[in-house]
Amino acid sequence: MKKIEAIIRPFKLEDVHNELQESGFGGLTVTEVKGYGRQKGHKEIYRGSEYNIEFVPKLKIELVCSDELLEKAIEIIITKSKTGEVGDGKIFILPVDEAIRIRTEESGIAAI
Amino acid sequence: MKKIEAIIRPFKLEDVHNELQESGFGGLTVTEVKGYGRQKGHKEIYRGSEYNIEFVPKLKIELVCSDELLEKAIEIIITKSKTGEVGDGKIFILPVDEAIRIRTEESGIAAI
Amino acid sequence: MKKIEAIIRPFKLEDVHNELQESGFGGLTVTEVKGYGRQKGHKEIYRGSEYNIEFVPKLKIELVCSDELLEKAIEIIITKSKTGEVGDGKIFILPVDEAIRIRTEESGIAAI
Amino acid sequence: MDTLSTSINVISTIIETTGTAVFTINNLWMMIAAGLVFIMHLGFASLEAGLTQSKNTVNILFKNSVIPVIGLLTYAIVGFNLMYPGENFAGGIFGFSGFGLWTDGTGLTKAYNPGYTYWTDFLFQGMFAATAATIVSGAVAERVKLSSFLVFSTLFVAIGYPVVGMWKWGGGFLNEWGFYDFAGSTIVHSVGGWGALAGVILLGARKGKYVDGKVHPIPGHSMPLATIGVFLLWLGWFGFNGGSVLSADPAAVSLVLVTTSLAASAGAIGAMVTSWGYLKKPDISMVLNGILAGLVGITAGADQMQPLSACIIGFIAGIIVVFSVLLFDKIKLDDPVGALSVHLVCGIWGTFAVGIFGNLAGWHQTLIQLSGIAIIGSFTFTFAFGIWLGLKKTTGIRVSQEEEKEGLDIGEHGMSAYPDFERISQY
Amino acid sequence: MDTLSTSINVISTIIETTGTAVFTINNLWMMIAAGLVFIMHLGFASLEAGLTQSKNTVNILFKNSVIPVIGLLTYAIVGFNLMYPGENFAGGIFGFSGFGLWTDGTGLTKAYNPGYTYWTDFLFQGMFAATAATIVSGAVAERVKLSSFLVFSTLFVAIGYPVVGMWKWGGGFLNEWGFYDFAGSTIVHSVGGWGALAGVILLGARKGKYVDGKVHPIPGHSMPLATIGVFLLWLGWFGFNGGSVLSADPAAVSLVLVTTSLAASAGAIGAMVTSWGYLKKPDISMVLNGILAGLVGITAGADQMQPLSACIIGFIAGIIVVFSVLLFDKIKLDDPVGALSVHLVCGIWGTFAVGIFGNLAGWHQTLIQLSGIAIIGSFTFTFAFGIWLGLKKTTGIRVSQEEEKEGLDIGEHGMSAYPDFERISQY
Amino acid sequence: MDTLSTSINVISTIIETTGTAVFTINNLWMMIAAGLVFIMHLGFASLEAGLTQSKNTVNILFKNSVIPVIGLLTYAIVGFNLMYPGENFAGGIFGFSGFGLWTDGTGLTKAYNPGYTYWTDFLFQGMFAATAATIVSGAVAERVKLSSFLVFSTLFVAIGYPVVGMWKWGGGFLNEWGFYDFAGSTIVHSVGGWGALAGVILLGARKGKYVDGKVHPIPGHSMPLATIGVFLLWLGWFGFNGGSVLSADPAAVSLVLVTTSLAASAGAIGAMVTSWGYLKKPDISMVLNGILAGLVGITAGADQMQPLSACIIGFIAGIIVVFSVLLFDKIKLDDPVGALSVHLVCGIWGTFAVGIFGNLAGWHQTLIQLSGIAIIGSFTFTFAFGIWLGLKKTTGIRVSQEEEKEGLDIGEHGMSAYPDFERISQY
Ligand SMILES: Nc1ncnc2c1ncn2[C@@H]1O[C@H](COP(=O)(O)OP(=O)(O)O)[C@@H](O)[C@H]1O
Ligand SMILES: Nc1ncnc2c1ncn2[C@@H]1O[C@H](COP(=O)(O)OP(=O)(O)O)[C@@H](O)[C@H]1O
Ligand SMILES: Nc1ncnc2c1ncn2[C@@H]1O[C@H](COP(=O)(O)OP(=O)(O)O)[C@@H](O)[C@H]1O
Repeated sequence: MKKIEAIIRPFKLEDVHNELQESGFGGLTVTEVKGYGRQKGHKEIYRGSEYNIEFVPKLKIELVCSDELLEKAIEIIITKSKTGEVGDGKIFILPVDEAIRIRTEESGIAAI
Repeated sequence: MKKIEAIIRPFKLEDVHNELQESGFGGLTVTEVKGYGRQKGHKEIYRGSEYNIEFVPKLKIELVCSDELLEKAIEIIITKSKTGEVGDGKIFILPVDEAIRIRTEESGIAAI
Repeated sequence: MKKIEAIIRPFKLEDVHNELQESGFGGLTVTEVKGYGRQKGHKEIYRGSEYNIEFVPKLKIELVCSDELLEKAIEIIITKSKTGEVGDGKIFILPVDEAIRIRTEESGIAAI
Repeated sequence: MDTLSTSINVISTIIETTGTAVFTINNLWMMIAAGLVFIMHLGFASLEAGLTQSKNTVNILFKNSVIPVIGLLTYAIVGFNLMYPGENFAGGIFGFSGFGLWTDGTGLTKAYNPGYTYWTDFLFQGMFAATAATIVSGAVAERVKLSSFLVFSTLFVAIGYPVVGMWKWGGGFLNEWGFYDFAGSTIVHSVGGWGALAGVILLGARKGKYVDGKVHPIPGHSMPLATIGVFLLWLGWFGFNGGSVLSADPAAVSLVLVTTSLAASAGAIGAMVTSWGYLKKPDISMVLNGILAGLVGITAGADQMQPLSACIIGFIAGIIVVFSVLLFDKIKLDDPVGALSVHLVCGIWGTFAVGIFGNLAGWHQTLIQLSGIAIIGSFTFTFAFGIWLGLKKTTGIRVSQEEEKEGLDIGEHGMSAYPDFERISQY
Repeated sequence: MDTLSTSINVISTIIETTGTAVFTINNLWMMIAAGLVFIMHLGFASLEAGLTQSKNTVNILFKNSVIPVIGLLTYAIVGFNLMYPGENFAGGIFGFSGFGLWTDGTGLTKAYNPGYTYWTDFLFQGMFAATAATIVSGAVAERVKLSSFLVFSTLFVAIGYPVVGMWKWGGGFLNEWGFYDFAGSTIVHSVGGWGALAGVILLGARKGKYVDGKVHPIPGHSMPLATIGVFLLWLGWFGFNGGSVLSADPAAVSLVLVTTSLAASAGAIGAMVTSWGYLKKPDISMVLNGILAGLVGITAGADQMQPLSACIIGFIAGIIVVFSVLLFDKIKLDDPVGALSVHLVCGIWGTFAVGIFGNLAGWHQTLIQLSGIAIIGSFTFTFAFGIWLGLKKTTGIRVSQEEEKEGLDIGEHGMSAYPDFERISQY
Repeated sequence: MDTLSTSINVISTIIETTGTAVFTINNLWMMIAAGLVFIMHLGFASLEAGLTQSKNTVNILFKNSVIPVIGLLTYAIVGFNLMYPGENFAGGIFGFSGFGLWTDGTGLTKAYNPGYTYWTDFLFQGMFAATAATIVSGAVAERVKLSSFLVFSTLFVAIGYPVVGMWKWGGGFLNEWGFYDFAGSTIVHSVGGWGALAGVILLGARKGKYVDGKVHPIPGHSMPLATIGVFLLWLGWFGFNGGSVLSADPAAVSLVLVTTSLAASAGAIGAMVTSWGYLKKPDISMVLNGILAGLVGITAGADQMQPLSACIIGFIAGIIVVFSVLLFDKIKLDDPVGALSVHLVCGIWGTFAVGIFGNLAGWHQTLIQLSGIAIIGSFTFTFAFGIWLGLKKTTGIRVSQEEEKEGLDIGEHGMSAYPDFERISQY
C-alpha cells in the first residue's frame, strides 16, 4: 500500500476529486496548507507599508491505495490538477505498512 | 519507530486523547482535515438552491511511537473512536526512519 | 528521498524558513496543527468556570529532500527553532518512494 | 367687543398651536423611543449570537429576527387590546377590547393622550412586547427546536405578556394596589426570565455542559458581537426607560436617562470587581452582563431615584449577576447567555429596590413590591411551564442529540453562518 | 389704545415664538431622519458584506464607505439643484438652478419650509440620494472593477437619480400627472434596481455560479453581518419613510412608522412561510430579504395605508421576493445579495400597490402608477445601461478571472479583510 | 379691568407654555445628542478592535466597555464640578464646586439653561468626557497592561480632561482670551491625542513592528468591525457637534450637521486620493481614517464654516492623516489604530483652521488658536506623561513579551474572543 500526498491548487480539488471518485477511489482526506516554492506569494499593503505574504494557500490531498492502483491515481491527479503554470504542486509517494478501518477493524486493502 | 495517522470523528478526540495519555503516550499532534469516504456529507440550501457539502470534518491524529507500543496505541484508538457507524475513519501506519527532539537534539525512542 | 516533518513553534517559522531558503531549499509546505506533549496548554476562564485548553498551537513543516541534503535541513531546523524550553517540538524523518512535479511531470530529485 | 372677540379668537388659536407644539414634541420623543426599543432587538440578537457557539448562529439570528416581527403582528392583532383594554376593566385581572388596530381622529390628538397618538402608543408598546420573548430565546439557545420555540413565543407574547402587563400598566389590580414598576423590571424582564426558567428546566442542559458534576464551559463564539449587543441594548434602554415617562418632560426624562446610565455603569464596575476579585480574571462576558444587570435593576425605579441610589442599585445588581451565574451553574440550570441572572434575578432585585431606595421607599411599598413580584412570577412561570410542557408532550421541544452536536444551523436551517471560515472542532 | 398696542405686540411675539417652536420640532425630526437615513448606509454595507464572500469584503466595504461620501459631495455640487430646481421648472422634465449650496437668512426659517431649514433639506435629501447608488453596489458585487464602479456611481447619483427625482419630488411632470410615490419605492429603490439590472446584464454572472445549467450557490460569508445590516436598514427606514412626511406631524409620522413596521414584519413572515413551505428550510437570508421587501413595498404608500393594507402589501412583498430570487437565478442574472428582487421588483410592487390599496386606490391611479413605473424604468435603465456600456467598451467593468478567483480584496486593494483567520478554500 | 387681568393671566400662561415647549425641544435634542455621543463609544470599540489583532480583541473590548463607565462615574463624582465650577471661577485656571451631583427645581427648568436641564447637561458632558480616554486606548493597544491603563484612564478622565475643559467651556482663561473650539478638536480630540502620545512614547512599539529599520505592518483583524466603528462614529458626531450648539436651534444645528458631514466626506476623498495615488492602492483603513480626520478637523469650527470651507478643511485633513500615519511609523511611534494622526494631528489642524477659514478667520484669531493649542498641549502632555511615567516606575505599563506574543486576551483575561475559529499563526 502507498500513501499519495499531493499538494495542489485549491480550486483544482473539485476536478481531481470527481475524477478519482468516478474511477473508484472511494476515500481521501484533504488539509488546508500553505506552500512555499517557486510560485511567489503576493504583496499586501496596510496603512502605507507593503509586506509579502510569502506562502500560497494550497490543499494537501492524502490518499492511501494499493500498489496496483497507484499509477492510476497519480495519473488522475496530474491530469486534473495541472495548469502548466508554476505552482501546480507536487506528488509524494510514501510507503504504508498497514491500514485499518476503525469501524470494522478490517485491515490491509480491505480497509481503504 | 512507526507513525500512526488516524482519521477520526472530531468529538472522539477527547476520549482517544485521554486514554492515550493515561497509557503513557506523552505526545501527539492533531490537524483539522476534511474527509471524503462512504459517509456522505450533508446538503445545504442557500437562497433557494441546494448544494452538497461533500467533505466531512474530521481530525487527523499523528502519533509517532516505538514498534513495541504500536499495537497498544492502535488498540486504544480503535476502542475509543469506534461508534460502528460509517465514517469512523481509518488508521494508517507509516515507517519512520528517525525522530529528533529539537530541544535536546536527542534522537530515536528517547525523542518521543 | 526523505520527508522531514517538523513540529515547531509558530513564531519560529520565519527564521527556519529564511535559513532554509538561503541554503537552497526551494520549497516546503506548512500546516496549522495543535500539539500535545510535555508543554502544557493554558487555562481559560469563562463565566466563572475554568477549563483547560490542552492543545498548543504548533506548525508542521513538511519538506521533502534528497538523502544528501537531509542532514543539512535537519540542522537548520534544529538551530533555528530551538529555544531550549519545553515545547520546541520534534522532527520526524520518513522515507519517500517518489516525488513528482505536477507541472512538468518530472520525478525524483528533479521534482523537488 | 369686536377687538375682544378677535383677541379671544387669536388667543385660542395660540393656545391650540402651543398645545400642538407640546404634543408634537412629546409624540416625537415617544416615536424615537420606539425606535430605540426596536434597536434593542438587534442588541439581543448580537449578544445572544456572540455568547453562543458558531454552529448555532443562524438559528439564534433567525429567532431574534422573527420574534420582534411576531411580537409586533400579534400585538397588533390581540396584544395591544389585551394589555390596554380600557377603563371598563380598571382594577381587573383580564380585559379585552376587540381585535386589530383602529382609530379615528380622536386617536391622533392630545385628546387621546398628551404624550402620543394612538399609532405611536401601539408602536412603542409593541416594540416593548417582543422584548419579553427575546429574553427567553437566549436562555433556551443551542438546543431548542425552532418550530416549538416559535409556537411558545407567539403564545407568550400574544397572551402571557399582555395579560400581566394589563395588571399594572393597563390599569389592572396591581396598579390599584400601588405596585410600582416604572419601565418593567418585573413586567418585562422578570416575565421574560420566568418564561426562560420554565424552558430551561424542561429542556435540560446542553450536552457536555455538566459532566461528572463539573461545569464544562461552552464559550461564546464572538466577543465583538456580544459587546456590540450590549452597547446597543444600553442605547435602546434610553428609549425603554426614557420613553416610559410617556412624554418628553425635560425634568423627568433627563433624570431617568441619568439614573439609567449611572446604574449601567455601576453594574459594570460591580461585575468587574467581583469577577476580577473573586474569579481572579476580568471576564468581559461578566462585565457585559453587569451593564445589563444594572440596566434591568434600575428599570423599576428609574424615575424615583437620585444618582447615588441609582449607583448603589446598579452596583449591587452587578455583583448579584456574577454570583447568580455561578449559582445557576451549580444547580445545573444551563443558560448559555445569562438571561436568567440578568433579567429574572436582577429584575426581581430592581423591583424590590423600589421599596428600599428612592422616593417610594418604605415597608408598605416593599410589601406591595414583593406581592407583585410573587403574583406575576407565579402566574408567568405557570403559564410558560404549561406551554413548554404541552409542546414537550406533543411536538417535542429539544432537537436530537445528533443535531445538537452538529449544530442547529445545519440541522434546522441547512446552512452555515460562516461558510468561509475554518472552524475548530470542539475538543 | 396703549394696552391694545402692547397686547398686539405681546401677541405677535407669542405667535412668533410658537411658530418657532413648531418649526424647531419639525426641523429636529428632519435632522434626526437624516441621521437615520445615514445609518442605512451602514446597513447596506453590513448586509452586502455579509451576503458575499470573505475574499471580497474589503472591496464591498470600500464601495459602501465611498458611495455615501460621493453621494453627499455630488449632491452638494449639482444633485440638489438638479432635483429641486425651483418653481420655474414646475411640471418640466429637467431643471437646474446652479452649482453648489448657498442660502441667506430666508433658508433658515419656516419661510423656506415649515418643516426644515435649507441645510436640513439638503442633508436629508443628500442622504437619500446615495442610497440609490448603494443598491447597485450589492448586485454587481464580487466581480465589478472598482474604478469603473466609482465612475458609474458618481454619474448615477450626480445626474441620473436627481433628474428622475425632479420629475416627482422636484415638482416635475410626473408630479403634475398625480403619480404617487411617498418615499421612493420607485424613485429611490426601483431606480437603484434598474441601475443594478443594467450592470448585472452587462457584467455577466460570477464564475462558477451557473454551471451546466445548474445554480451553484455562493453563500455569503457572515450571517451576523447580514442580520445587523437588515436591522439597521429597518431602523433607518424610520427616517426614510418617517422623514418623508417632511414634518413631525404626530398623526402622519406615527401612522407612517406603524405601516412601515407592520409591512416589514409581514414581509418577514411572507418570506419565512414561503421559504419554509416551498424550499423546505427556513432560510435566514430569505427572511432578511423579506423584511427589506416589506419595507420597500410599503415605501410608496406608507402614509396612505391602514395597518391591514400595510400587512397585506408587506406579506405579498415577502412572497414575491423569494420567487423573484429564484426567477433571477433561473434566467441567470446573478445578483449576490438579492438587490434586484428587493429593490427593483418590490419597488415596482409597492408603487403599483398604491393603486389598489389605501386612500388613493382606483383605476385611474393605478394607470398613473404604471405609467410612472414604466417611464422612470425606461429612462433609468437606458441611462444606466449607457454608462455601463460606455465603461465596458473603454476601461472595462469586470476584473480579470484571476482576480475574481483570488478575490477583489487582494486584487483591487492589496489587503485582506480577515488576515488572522484561516479561511476555507472554495471547494 | 376684569377682562384685562384675565387676558394678562391667559397671556402669561401662554408665554409660560410656549417657553416650556421650546425648552422641551431643546432639552430633547440635547438628550438625543447625549445618546449619539454614547454610541461613539461603541464606534471606538469596534474600530479599535477591528484595527488590531484577534488575539487582543477581548482586551480592547474590555477597555472600551469599561472606559465610558469609568468616565461617567468619575464625571459624576468630580469631573462635572471640576469642569463647570460656576461663575466664581470665571477666567481662572482651576475651580471646583464640590463632589457629586445634586440639583433642586432650579436645575430642571429653562432658568438653569435655555437648552437643557441639569441632568441633561451632566449626561451630555459626561458622555463627552469619556471619549478623550477612549482615544488613548487605541494608540496603546496590544501591549499596555490592563490595570495600569485603567488607572491612567481614571485619572485622565477624572482630572486631566475636566481641568482643560474648564479653561474654555467652563469659562476659564482661554475662553476669556477668545480661544475658539466649538466642539472639541483640541479640548477633546487633541487632549486624547496628547495622552496617547505620552503613552506611546513610554511604552515603545509592539514587538515586531519595526525590524531592522523597516516597518513591518501588523494588520487589523476585521475590516467589517472597523467599518462599523467608523460609521457609528460619524453618526455619533451628529450629536457631538450638533449637540454642541447646546440647543435645537434649527439654523445653527442644521448648518453644523451639514459642515460635519461634508467635512467627513471630503476627508474620505482626500485620504482615498492620497492613498490610491501615493501608495498605489485604495486602502480602506486609510479611507476610514480619512472620514474621522475630516470629522475631527471640522469639530473646532463646525458652526463657523460655509460648506465649501468645510469641504476644504476635511479634504486637507484627509490628506494629512495619510502622511501623518506614514510619518509616525517613520519615527517609530507605534500607533496601531492611527489615533495620533486622527485625533492629535487633525485636532490641531482643525483648531488652527478656525483662524484661516470661516467667520472668525484672521491673524489675531490664528494666534489665539495657536496659543490655545500650545498651552493645552503642553499641559496635557506633561500631565499624561507624568502619570504614565509614575505607573511605569511602579506597577509597570507593559505586559511581558511572552504575553504580548500570545496575546493579551489569554494573558490578561484568560479567554479568547473567537474560540470557534481557526486562527493563522503569525508568519
Ligand atoms: N521540497 C518540498 N517539500 C514539500 N513541499 C514542497 C516542496 N517543494 C514544493 N512544495 C510544495 O509544492 C508547492 C508548489 O511548488 P512550486 O515550486 O511553487 O511550483 P511547481 O511545483 O509548479 O514547481 C509549494 O507551494 C509547496 O507547498
Ligand atoms: N483511501 C483513503 N485515503 C485517505 N483517507 C481516507 C481514505 N478513505 C477514507 N479516508 C478517510 O477516512 C474517513 C472515513 O471514511 P468513510 O469511508 O467515510 O468511513 P469508514 O472508514 O467508516 O468506512 C474519510 O472521511 C476520509 O477522511
Ligand atoms: N509522539 C509524538 N507524536 C507526534 N507528535 C508529537 C509526539 N510527541 C510530541 N509531539 C508534538 O511535539 C510537540 C512538542 O512536544 P513537547 O513534549 O511539548 O515538547 P518537547 O518536544 O520540547 O519535549 C507537541 O506539541 C506535539 O505536537
